[in-house]
Amino acid sequence: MVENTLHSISLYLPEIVLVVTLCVIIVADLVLKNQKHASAWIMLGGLATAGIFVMLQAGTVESIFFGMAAVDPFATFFKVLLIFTGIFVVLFSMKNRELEGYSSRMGEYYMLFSGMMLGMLMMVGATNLLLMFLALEIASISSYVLAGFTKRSLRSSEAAMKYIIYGAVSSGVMLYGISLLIGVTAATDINAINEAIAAGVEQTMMLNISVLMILVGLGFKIAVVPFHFWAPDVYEGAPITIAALLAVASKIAAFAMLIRLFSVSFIDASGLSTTGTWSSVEGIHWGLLLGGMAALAMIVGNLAALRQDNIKRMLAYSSIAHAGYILMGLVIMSSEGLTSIMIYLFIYLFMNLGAFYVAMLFMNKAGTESIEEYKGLGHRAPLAGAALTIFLVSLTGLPPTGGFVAKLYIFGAAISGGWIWLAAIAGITTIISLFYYIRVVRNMYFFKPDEDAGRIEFDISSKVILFALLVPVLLTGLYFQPVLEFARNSMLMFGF
Amino acid sequence: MELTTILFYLFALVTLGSAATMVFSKNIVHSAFALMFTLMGVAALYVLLYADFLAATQLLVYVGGILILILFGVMLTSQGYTLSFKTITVNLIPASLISVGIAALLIFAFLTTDWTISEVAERTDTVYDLGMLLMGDYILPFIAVGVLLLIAIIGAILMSTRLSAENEGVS
Amino acid sequence: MELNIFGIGILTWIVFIPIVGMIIVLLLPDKNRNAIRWTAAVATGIQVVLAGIIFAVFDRAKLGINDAESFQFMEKYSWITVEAVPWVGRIEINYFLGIDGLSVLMIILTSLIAFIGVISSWNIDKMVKGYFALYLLLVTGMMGVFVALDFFLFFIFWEVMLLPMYFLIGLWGGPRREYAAIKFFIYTFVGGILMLLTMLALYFSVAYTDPATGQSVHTFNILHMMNPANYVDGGLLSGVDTTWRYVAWMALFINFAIKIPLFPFHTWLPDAHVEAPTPISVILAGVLLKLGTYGLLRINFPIFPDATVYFIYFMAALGMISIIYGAFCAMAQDDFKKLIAYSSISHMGIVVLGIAALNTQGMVGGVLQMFNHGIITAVLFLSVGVLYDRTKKRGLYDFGGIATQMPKYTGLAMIGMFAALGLPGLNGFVSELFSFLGAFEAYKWITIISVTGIIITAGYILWTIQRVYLGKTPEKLADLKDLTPREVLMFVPLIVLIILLGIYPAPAIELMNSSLSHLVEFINAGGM
Amino acid sequence: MFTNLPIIILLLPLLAFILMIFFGNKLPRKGDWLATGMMALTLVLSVVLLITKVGSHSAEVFTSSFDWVVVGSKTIGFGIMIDNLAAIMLVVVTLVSTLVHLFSIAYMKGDVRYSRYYAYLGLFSFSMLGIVLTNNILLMYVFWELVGISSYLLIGHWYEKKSASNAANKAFIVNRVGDFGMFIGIMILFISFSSFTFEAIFDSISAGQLPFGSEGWLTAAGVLIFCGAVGKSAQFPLHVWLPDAMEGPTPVSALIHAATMVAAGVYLVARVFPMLTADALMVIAYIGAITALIAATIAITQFDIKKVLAYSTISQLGYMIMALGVGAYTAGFMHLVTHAAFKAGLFLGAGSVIFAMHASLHKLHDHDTDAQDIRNMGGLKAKMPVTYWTFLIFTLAISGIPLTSGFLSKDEILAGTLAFSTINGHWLLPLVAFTVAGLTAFYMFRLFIITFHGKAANEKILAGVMESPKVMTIPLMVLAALSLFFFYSFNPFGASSGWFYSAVVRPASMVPELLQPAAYPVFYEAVSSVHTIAMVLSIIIAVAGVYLAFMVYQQKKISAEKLAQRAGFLYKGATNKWYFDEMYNRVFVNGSHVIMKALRWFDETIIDGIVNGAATVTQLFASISGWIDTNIVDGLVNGTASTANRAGGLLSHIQTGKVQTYLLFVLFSFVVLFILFL
Amino acid sequence: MSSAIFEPGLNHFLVVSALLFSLGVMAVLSKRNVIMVLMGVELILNSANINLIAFSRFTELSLDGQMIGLFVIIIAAAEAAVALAIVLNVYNRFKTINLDEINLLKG
Repeated sequence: MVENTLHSISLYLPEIVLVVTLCVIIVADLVLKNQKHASAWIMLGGLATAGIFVMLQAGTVESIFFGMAAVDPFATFFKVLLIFTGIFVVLFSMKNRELEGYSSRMGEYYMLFSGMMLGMLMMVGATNLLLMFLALEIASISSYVLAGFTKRSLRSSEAAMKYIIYGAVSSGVMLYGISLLIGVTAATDINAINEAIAAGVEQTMMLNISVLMILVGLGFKIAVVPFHFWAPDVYEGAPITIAALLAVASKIAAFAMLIRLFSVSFIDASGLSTTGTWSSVEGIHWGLLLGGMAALAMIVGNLAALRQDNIKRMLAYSSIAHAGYILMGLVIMSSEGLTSIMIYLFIYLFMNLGAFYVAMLFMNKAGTESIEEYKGLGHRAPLAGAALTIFLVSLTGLPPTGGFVAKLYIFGAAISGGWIWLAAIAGITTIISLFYYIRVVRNMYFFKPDEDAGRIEFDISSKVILFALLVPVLLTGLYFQPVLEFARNSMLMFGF
Repeated sequence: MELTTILFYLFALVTLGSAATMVFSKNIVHSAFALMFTLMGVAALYVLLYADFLAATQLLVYVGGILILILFGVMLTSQGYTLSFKTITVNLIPASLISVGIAALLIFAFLTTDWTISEVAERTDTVYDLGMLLMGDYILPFIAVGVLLLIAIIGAILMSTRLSAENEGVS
Repeated sequence: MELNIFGIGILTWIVFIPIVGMIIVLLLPDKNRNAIRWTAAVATGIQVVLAGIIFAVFDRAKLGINDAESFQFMEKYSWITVEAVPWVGRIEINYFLGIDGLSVLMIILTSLIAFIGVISSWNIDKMVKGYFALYLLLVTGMMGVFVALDFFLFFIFWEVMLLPMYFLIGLWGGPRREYAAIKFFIYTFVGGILMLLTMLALYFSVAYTDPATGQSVHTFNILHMMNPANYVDGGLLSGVDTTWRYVAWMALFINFAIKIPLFPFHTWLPDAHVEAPTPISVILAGVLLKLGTYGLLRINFPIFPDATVYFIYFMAALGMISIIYGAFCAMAQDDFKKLIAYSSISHMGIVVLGIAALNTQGMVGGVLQMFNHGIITAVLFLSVGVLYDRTKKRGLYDFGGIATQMPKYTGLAMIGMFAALGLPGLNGFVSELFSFLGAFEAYKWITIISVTGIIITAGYILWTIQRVYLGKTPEKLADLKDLTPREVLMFVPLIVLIILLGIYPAPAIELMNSSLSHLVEFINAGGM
Repeated sequence: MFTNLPIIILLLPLLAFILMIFFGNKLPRKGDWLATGMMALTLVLSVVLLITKVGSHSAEVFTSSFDWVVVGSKTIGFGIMIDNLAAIMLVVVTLVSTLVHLFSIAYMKGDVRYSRYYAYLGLFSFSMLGIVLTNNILLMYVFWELVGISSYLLIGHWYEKKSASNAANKAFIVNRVGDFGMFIGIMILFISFSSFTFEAIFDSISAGQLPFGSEGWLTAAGVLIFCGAVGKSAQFPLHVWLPDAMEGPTPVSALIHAATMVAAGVYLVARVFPMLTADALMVIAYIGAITALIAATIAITQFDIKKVLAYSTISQLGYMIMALGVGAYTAGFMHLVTHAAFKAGLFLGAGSVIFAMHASLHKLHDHDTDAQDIRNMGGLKAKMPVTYWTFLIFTLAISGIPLTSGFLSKDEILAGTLAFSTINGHWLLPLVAFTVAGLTAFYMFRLFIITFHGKAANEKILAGVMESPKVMTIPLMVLAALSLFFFYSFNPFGASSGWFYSAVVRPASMVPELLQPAAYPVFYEAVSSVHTIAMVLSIIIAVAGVYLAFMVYQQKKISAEKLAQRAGFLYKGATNKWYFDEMYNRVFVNGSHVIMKALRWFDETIIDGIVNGAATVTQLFASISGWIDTNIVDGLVNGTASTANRAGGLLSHIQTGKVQTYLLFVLFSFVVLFILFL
Repeated sequence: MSSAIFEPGLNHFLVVSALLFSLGVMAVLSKRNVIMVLMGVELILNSANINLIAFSRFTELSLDGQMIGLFVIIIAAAEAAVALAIVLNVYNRFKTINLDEINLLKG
């Protein structure tokens, strides 16, 4: 038992590193009072170390801590994405003007940040309902506070409050669902649940209800219609770095959990066909349920985004829409679909973070989040403008950017899975999305800047970060084989 | 009727009754005290379910901790110009429709479900078993929940303390 | 046939030379405008030379279309390959370029028009660097579409054109440029999405067996999509004459019809043309519209021969409507550019009618018309541009008596006009003749109605000539200067081609004759 | 000989065109000598060719061609064809062209676009020779359009005048209408026979192949090709362009709109004659007759010297067409040739008059008086003797007075129509033919008398009038000589014995026996039997016409006004050209304006509206859903509260900012899904 | 027989939990005061806990149910602490804790 635990610990190093980072930051915060970015650098170091450990786990397939968590390529893939996001957001945070007024609290900021990273990493690997819930709560509670971090701002406070109320209720409902699921199957481990269901559970109604209630919680995390309402308000109110984190990392972690939960628990293991499609457990129609949610998310997200003026809010709605696209990959219930989700998330990470980053740079320099006030910015800041254009184009899904490849795979999976109507909705909403993305571009370029408004210059490090985001977006658009293979290999954990 | 049956109904009544009082009371302080009785009722129900340790925890953590926290919250936020403990209800009709609907649906679902019951014998030493589980199968959640509490404390401090004076003026 | 320069295939060169130019342009300092212009000119000039080489060594007898062996200058490299997994088979995207008789003329056209576009862009002063960078990117996109044989690659090039075009219209255009740009963008984007969905459906329905390994490979290879044997059992688009195949055909058709533009998908065109700067109008009308008809011929026809035959009457009818409708609308315009824009709709209708004939004359006529129309409208737009540069006006009633003031210019412009009107001896006639001949064989009455379009065309062209060039010179135009040598330079190659091909079109026709004959046979045999 | 020479003949004017367009202005005298010289050279070569060809007394046809282009498996060749018809036509064209070149040296002197004018003349000559020489209907169509464009350019030579450019446009567009038919006819032939050459087409037809397997389509093809001729030869109902075309310089009118281009239609009919069915020929004959009559009636009422000549041209072209229609092939073609000479002469004579008038008016600084209106002339006889005498010869010729060439050809036509009607009873044709003969004599002498005889309308103007220079009178004299009978036949009363009749023979019909005109087998006998009657009748009628003109205009015995009054609406109709222009304006011009305006509206409002409407519709949906939000959802949420003040907004309306509302939605969706799942 | 129905079995506890859950929902949806809403959340969590422990008593789940219940109580405490801190902060900014008055962010 002890050996087991010790062995498990050796496989849980990335998470442990993050806990250690948290502690080191606490200490450092006490010791190094005057070092502006000390915590940030420690955090970066921690994330990098965690990242190295994650990489070292590549290829391992093991269940650890008595079945509580798993270390497998699937988790590794998502952990890599999460750590990437984490590193970028730390870098953003170092650049963010918004946070400068809170320099005495930056220690806490990074403590919570590492807490959130820890929660998300645990979400990705968890295979036990309890640990899943716990991990979710760790991530959530840190993010509630982070959303309100700029506490002098009314909006930030309001965002935190809305977020926590919404989150608490959602996780309450989810917990209730979990309790029912556990009750029906008398098991807490997702594999055991699957076995129990496969062995024949008669209470399908109960199962359906519990699936539904769990979806309320996960849907909240993913921000998918109709559980998305918090997202625009919270993104707008939260500091932009945290908004980026919520839009990307949170979503990635929640998707990983959703995929793991659903595709392990609720699929009919005997129904795996050679064509790579599976069928859900008899009686549970989660495919259609998720399909409907995906369609709604695409429609609502894109339509509502049309009306937004605040760029963060617009990106929030856009992220809702993207959640819809991603969800489409799960609905299809095939390894194709999962692969496409993973590719999508990989690319989504870079392009969405990129959009948030440029929005942040503009807020730093031009002091505005309003798209209307972006007029002429493209002329004042050519590089950032061009970069934002590329990110937005990528979010729209035009080649030769990564966003296109992402959409290509998702659409392809939908078509190959026979979900033509869903693909059609996705197509139509993509067209709608063009309107609001291109509006930003239009505002940036099609208006002359004011005479007295000078050129906006950025320092080297800002540019480096920008390029670090830009290059993958463009590169994946033209050569995405490595991503594809990475994603594909990461699917092996499911045994198909 | 057996004692346990009577006790069950009694506790259920206390729990639900005080919960209803909590929800429908106009005075927030009354609500808070009603919540206390609810939580105690739930603890009593735990006892009926052979979960004595949990009942104790419930009393300690909830009644001793969370409730006090809530009362502090009530007191801290009810001062100043809104010196009033009155709570106002919004969305009454849709909210009641939805809650009644949920209750009805859940009860319907519960009652029509054919549960596989395998009644366990009365447990005496759950504390030991729980302890063993915590150190064994549940070691990871156990540690994680510790981290969670740490984070919560940091968060709560961050949120509830004022910023230092020189920074306060910056905004 | 292969032709490598420094170990890289000539098609890669011709496609990516503008990208090289773009990079150089981006690296040059903002201030050095002439260097930027010259870079663009050299890049496109090299393209013209390469196109000339291709023209010279192109093997006229090879068929192409569906036969991978007979494509020329072929380059095929594995781009993205995901090894076999049991339930999907191998996934394959290739960097697959090649040309046949269908595309070779388009390549020549593109390089020529691109080069002339650069010359006519010489007097663009606003944000020169950005302009030429986007311009060169656009050229790569266009060229790429014409040489790509992999659907994925085709799609990428197709969409790559969108954004540069959007900016080129939106930033350097006229007063309502924003509206025009977004309209263009959205129209094309809608088409792009339709094409994307169809492309994916095709991809999942097509899997060929790799002869080397015996594996089943999903592929975007357009040529493999043409072979009915490659369709997997139960694929969405497998079989013949199924509803889904019709839907797919329609989706692609709408996409291409938007580009052509065919009634009723045409309304982006007048706006885009009117607002775009002259060189971009030239590119737009000269090359971009051809992408639509080229797409029909390269993708719709050979991949869905059954659906093509099913819908062909409908297509011919749309062609007819476009001819007449475009001509009448052109007649109603007061704006010179808008008039030409509508005339493009009318002339592209002839292309559609010609290729809808599904016989060799019609096809040859249609493809030749694509080429000729490219050259003719380029001349027309350049003519408008010359006047616009001098007067900043485009209204037909703003002019008059230009012939007296600018005889050289008028002479050149009138040749373009007459070519547009289908005057024998100029190239427009030849292609219209064959288009109509082919169409007449297939659809008597549709063609007869369409031919009335030539009367209307004569009407509006002559009316335009009368309003702009003839009559007394008004006071305000009294000091117009005739063409500068640079302007003459941009007209001359086009005019020479107009006359040469009008008198002796054989060099152009022999390039495509065998390919198109093969295409016709292929479709009429139901793609077997 | 028959391969290289025609090509040289064809290309010389083209060379002249190219040289003149590029270097014209840089040459001494702006290159008029070059153009004229090259044209004269062409004439010499043509004459050589004619003499060789006709002198060989063989009906042999020389063709040579090359492959122009290969489309699919079909090869399209272009080539030339020399037969007697072409050889004669060559000389006609080059001769008139040369004379017009010469005439223009004086007439166009000092014009701003002098060299351009000569260039266009070269282009025209080239195109016209192309029509004559080609062996191939497609190539003929090509040159057909090219003469159209050169005609357009020359009519619009003085494009500063609105009327000139209008006339140019009208000419081209009306011709396009005819060409539209011709184009379709060509398509029918090519689709059916896979070739454009006359030879191949005729061979296929005689081998029994029919277009689309139907006799109707063969007739249709013939009639459609004839449409080209209707346009170019200004036949009813497309005759309206020719009078307007008089806006061009007068030598141009002589060359293009009298002698050559307008005759191309006749040449075309002659060329495709073997494939015309009886029905098609009947159509042709009647169209010709109607044209002849209408134009003649209008000519009587006109006062513009060129307009009168223009209508007379139309009328004479109608004659030719009618002659071909009834099968008097040689007569029709001969009339083409003779008409070319005297009508070119008439126009050049008119040009000489106008030139003189202009010069005189110029001296008087009078810019208001119309130099072309015959009412402003009169008494020119004394001042311009050469012009007068030559003009008289031309007038006699066109009136069909014996000893002139016009008599020879017209007489044969009349005989032909008469013979035709005796065989199958189409008596309307000879009736019209003879009426028109009388009318022609009348209106031509009306013109002649008003212009040259009588009192001058304005003595001052007359005083300034002088005879034209030599370069102008020499062409007149040459043409006058050619308007006499002996060039065509040594017998002044019968052309059928002359060389012309032996050189030009009606080709055998290639159409199936059943479709051939029933009259053919007995036609020649009938002609010879009615010939004398026709001749006598024609002389009587012509003389009567001349006499009547003398009575009215010279002797003033009969008042022209009274006559006009007597004729009433007929006169009014004729003066107004039978309202063709007005009708066409109403129907076609206004019609197309209405259509184009309507389509423009449709395009900008409906089609574009639909596109923009996508946005509008979205907005509509937005407002509908907004309304639902405000009035129903929020109404539900707030119980009783009025929510009218919450206007606008789309889905953002659900986004109220109130977290409880959000939760309400969440749990509501949950309940709904719950129920769905039960 | 009739006593068997009244005998407290799994269903009885579940019904209590369902009612408690719906009361929690009612509080969450209908109370203006944030603290009342938070109390409602506590009710929801408690109802879930009743479920878990009931299952632990009546099904094969055994002690796992109790274990999870234990964790839930801790999580609830943590959440409540953070929530109240956030509410206090909001109160400091807005001087109110009425949820429908705190809606700067909307649309």
